[in-house]
Amino acid sequence: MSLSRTVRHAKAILTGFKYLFAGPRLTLMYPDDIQELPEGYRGMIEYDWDSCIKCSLCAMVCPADAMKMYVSKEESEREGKVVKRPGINYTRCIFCGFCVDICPTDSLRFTKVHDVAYYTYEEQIYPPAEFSKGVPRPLYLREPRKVRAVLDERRGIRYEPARS
Amino acid sequence: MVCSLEGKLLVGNLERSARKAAAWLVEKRPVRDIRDWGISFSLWPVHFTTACCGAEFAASAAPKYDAERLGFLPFIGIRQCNLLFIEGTLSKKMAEAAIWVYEQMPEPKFVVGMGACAIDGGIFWNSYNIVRPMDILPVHVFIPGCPPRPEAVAQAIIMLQRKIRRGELVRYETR
Amino acid sequence: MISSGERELELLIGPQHPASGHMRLVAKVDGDVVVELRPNIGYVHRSVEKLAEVKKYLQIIPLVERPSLADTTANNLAYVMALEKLLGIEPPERAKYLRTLLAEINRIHSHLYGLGIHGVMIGSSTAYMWCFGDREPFLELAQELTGARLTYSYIIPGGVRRDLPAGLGERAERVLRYMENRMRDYFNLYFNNPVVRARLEGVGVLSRHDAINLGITGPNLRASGVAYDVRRAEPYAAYPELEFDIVTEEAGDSFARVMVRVREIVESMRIIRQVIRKIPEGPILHESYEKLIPPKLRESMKQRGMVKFPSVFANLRVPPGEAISRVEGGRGEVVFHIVSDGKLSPYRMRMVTPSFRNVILFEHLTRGVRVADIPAIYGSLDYFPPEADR
Amino acid sequence: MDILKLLFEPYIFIPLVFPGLVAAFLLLLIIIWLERKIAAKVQLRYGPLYVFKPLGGVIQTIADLLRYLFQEPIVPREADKLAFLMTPVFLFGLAYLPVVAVPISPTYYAFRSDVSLLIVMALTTLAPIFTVLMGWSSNNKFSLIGGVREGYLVISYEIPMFLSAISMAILYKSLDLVEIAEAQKGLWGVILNPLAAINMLLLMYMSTSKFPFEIPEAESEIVAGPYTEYSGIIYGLVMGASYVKLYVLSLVYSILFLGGWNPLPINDPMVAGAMLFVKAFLLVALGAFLRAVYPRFRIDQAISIGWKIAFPLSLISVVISLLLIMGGVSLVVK
Repeated sequence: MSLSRTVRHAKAILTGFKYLFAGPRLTLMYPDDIQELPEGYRGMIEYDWDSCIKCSLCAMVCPADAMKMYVSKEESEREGKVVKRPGINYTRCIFCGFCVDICPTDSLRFTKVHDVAYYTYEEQIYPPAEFSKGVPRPLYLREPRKVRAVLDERRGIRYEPARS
Repeated sequence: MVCSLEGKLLVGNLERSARKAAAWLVEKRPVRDIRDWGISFSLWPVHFTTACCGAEFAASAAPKYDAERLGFLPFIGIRQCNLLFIEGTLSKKMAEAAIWVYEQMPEPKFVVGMGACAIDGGIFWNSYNIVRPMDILPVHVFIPGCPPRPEAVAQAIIMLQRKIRRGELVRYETR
Repeated sequence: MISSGERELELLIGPQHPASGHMRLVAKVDGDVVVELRPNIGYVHRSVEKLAEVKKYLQIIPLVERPSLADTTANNLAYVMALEKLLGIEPPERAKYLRTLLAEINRIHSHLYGLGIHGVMIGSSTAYMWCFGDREPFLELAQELTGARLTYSYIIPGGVRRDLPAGLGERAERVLRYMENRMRDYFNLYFNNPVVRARLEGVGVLSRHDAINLGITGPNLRASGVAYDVRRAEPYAAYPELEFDIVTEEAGDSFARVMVRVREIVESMRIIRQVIRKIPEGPILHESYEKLIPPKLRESMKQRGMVKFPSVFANLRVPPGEAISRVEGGRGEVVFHIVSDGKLSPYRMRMVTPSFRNVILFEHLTRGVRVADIPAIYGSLDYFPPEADR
Repeated sequence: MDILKLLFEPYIFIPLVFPGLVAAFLLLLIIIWLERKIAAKVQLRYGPLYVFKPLGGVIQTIADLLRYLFQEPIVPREADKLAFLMTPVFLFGLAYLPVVAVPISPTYYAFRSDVSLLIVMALTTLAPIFTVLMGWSSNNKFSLIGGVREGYLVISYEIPMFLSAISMAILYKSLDLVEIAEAQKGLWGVILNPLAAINMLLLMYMSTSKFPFEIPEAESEIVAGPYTEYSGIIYGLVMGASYVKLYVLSLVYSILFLGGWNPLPINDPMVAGAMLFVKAFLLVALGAFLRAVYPRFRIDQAISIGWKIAFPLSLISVVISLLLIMGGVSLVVK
């Protein structure tokens, strides 16, 4: 065993000890803390019923055919013509945000909800009526603390309580 | 099967009745709660990357999200694990392997469908080489997103844990 | 399972195996020595090319990203560059710089992904955790820029979707300094670790001659001493105006391939600094598209720094013709060939991904190595099966 | 009352309670958790936590144990059933058996023999045979390779390990662990013969397949090696066996090199035992820590380390011991 190799072994073990006793931690304590994502994060999509002009551009641009135009029965009967409104299907949605970016009236908006899971297949499909009720809220055992990720020169990522 | 034990004649399938008795014991109240608690905090997924969601699955085990906090440890072999993560698209060739892996896992076992592809095909929904996992496996939790964020993976684990602790998923057959 | 009288044992490594990834390696071993190793690919074939023929041009952007999830920008950029060639438009300067910025951030975290996977393949879980942990600050930057962690879909025909957020340059500088500090510990604990050296040096040697003949690409090619990089060979985006070196190593073994990635991370950090310093002011979307957006939206779009798509994007028509584009991704050269017949979808789209070109190395490099070297070689190739299978 | 008294009789207490079964089990529960925590700290994260947050998830191993307990044990159709099911029991038993010969105080031992060091070393040699048998009985290709690897490793680490231990016996002119420990009232063995100490430490981790020698069950190469087909509580037993073996070897190592129960503050068997246990625990924890630093060697490299480095080193350490004896080091009791 040559000397330089021994030195390298020692260096590796010492570096390990350094991190064992004085290393930073990057962990976000997820169910207790949730990260407040930056402005414009492409999370789940919310839909504004009133400002929608039913142009169906969102359904046309959707790469996964998750956005679909549903015939709105009440409105069709009231207005005497076929009225279609968008509904979203999270079983297919890939969160590319094309529908939001193409919407000419900003009826579709990004939210920062990003941590939802479902028990069943059916509850992931949102026809227009449910779609306009807002995004689902993930199940939290306790009310989580909102934190902001701060990029740090020495520790990588730190988490600070979000101001808002 | 007939067994004789110290002159007494025992008639019936000894193995089956032993299994029945064990199942009866395991389903009793305090044992059941302890069992479900143990299982829920020891969900070990198999190393089985079906498609690209594996990248985010790997990130959920990595320092920032550290799913090991929840008792979630990606482990070596099929035999030692109890959780199958369908990480993204299941192609036809991979689906065979997925069924194989699922069958080789010991009971009780759980399946999580990760990513839009593992629910309904996602962006590949009209591809000719896609299988929906829910058609071939009993999927317990779905995670939408493409790929889902590691937070959503953690959320799915918590939801699965809750369901196990409620005693809805683990049943010992008394056949 | 094991029959007697056989000298060679056939090992099926994968698809369920801690180090197989999404593929199967069929290895014939004689004792501990690999006689033959054949990769069985196709486990993640999702017919991307075929689907591109039924999806509209804009819808293909997320589609082509999916095969190489850790390295999405390269595919995105290559596809859009080919599309722009067909459309005959050139993105504005600022958009080019933003593309370069994202591409380099992506290259760093793609390399860290590869290094981490390689680490766990030779048994160092710490290398995996460190690489994946240090990926996160870069993902954080990319997320701030684009609004997603991995699948950015950031580059669109004629520009990019988001402007540079205020203060990103400063934050990026902090991340880069953090990474530079950490690099020392990486070397102390991992790269200079004698066990790592013993496992990687001299393993899976690819000679310069073979590398060229087999058509290897990316860092694996550069590790064999060939200074070939598409960023230099056929500059695109803002690369002609930036200074950077092509990283090469001479040895051609697993360790050289790892070292190329490490040094490329350093090189990419240099590029990011330059981009942030040099980035010009101006629009981020081509004017011909910008003028199609309604004036009110255009105002709010400028204010928020987020591009609204003109409605023409929903049904983008592309003049008939063919276009090829090449981009240097994290794993190597990405080539896109689009044939348009003037309809809403391409007539044919061909994507050549670096992993597909490197898959031949499995057979080539593993003849006569030991079983334990299979993961050491596999990891060093940074092979990503979905990318090869498409 | 009589039963309680009986429990504290050394020949019951040592094998069953301390440092035997109960202590080994407790150590197992803590060390597996600690291994994950140590690795997690080096790896910039927390490790098991939410299972019991106030104490940092210390009962994570219990949760895992419960899970294993209630998991279906699968016996593959192709496997040799008797061998498949019996080997883990023998493996665990033989890994733990040497503990009976380990004294925990100058006056408290299950039995005292003039050759207790030899007994311990001989018994630790037996366990690997069952690992090899396990690899064969599973009838799985990865298990087979793992078993063969274990077989190769055994040959390359046993002889140097034995020699390193013997070099200390030469130094203390005794093969009795009690006398060896008592001889270290002044200078510890690690100071007298550091070469043997380093060598033995290396070989100890090699024999219990700790990193960087985690070769027989190399995860990324041969899945779990000999243990690939084991599931449920049988796997838990198998997993425990290697830790128990490391624990027993650590006890012996502490007696050989780290002064055993010295320095002894109070002359009480339990205090002496606690001192020994702490030393052994630290050694096991060091083994756990190495996981965070090293990847694993290749089998041929490990074998060549065994023969080309460890073997000569052990010979040299024997020579050092002989020189020290001839130089007349007055620390030796006899």
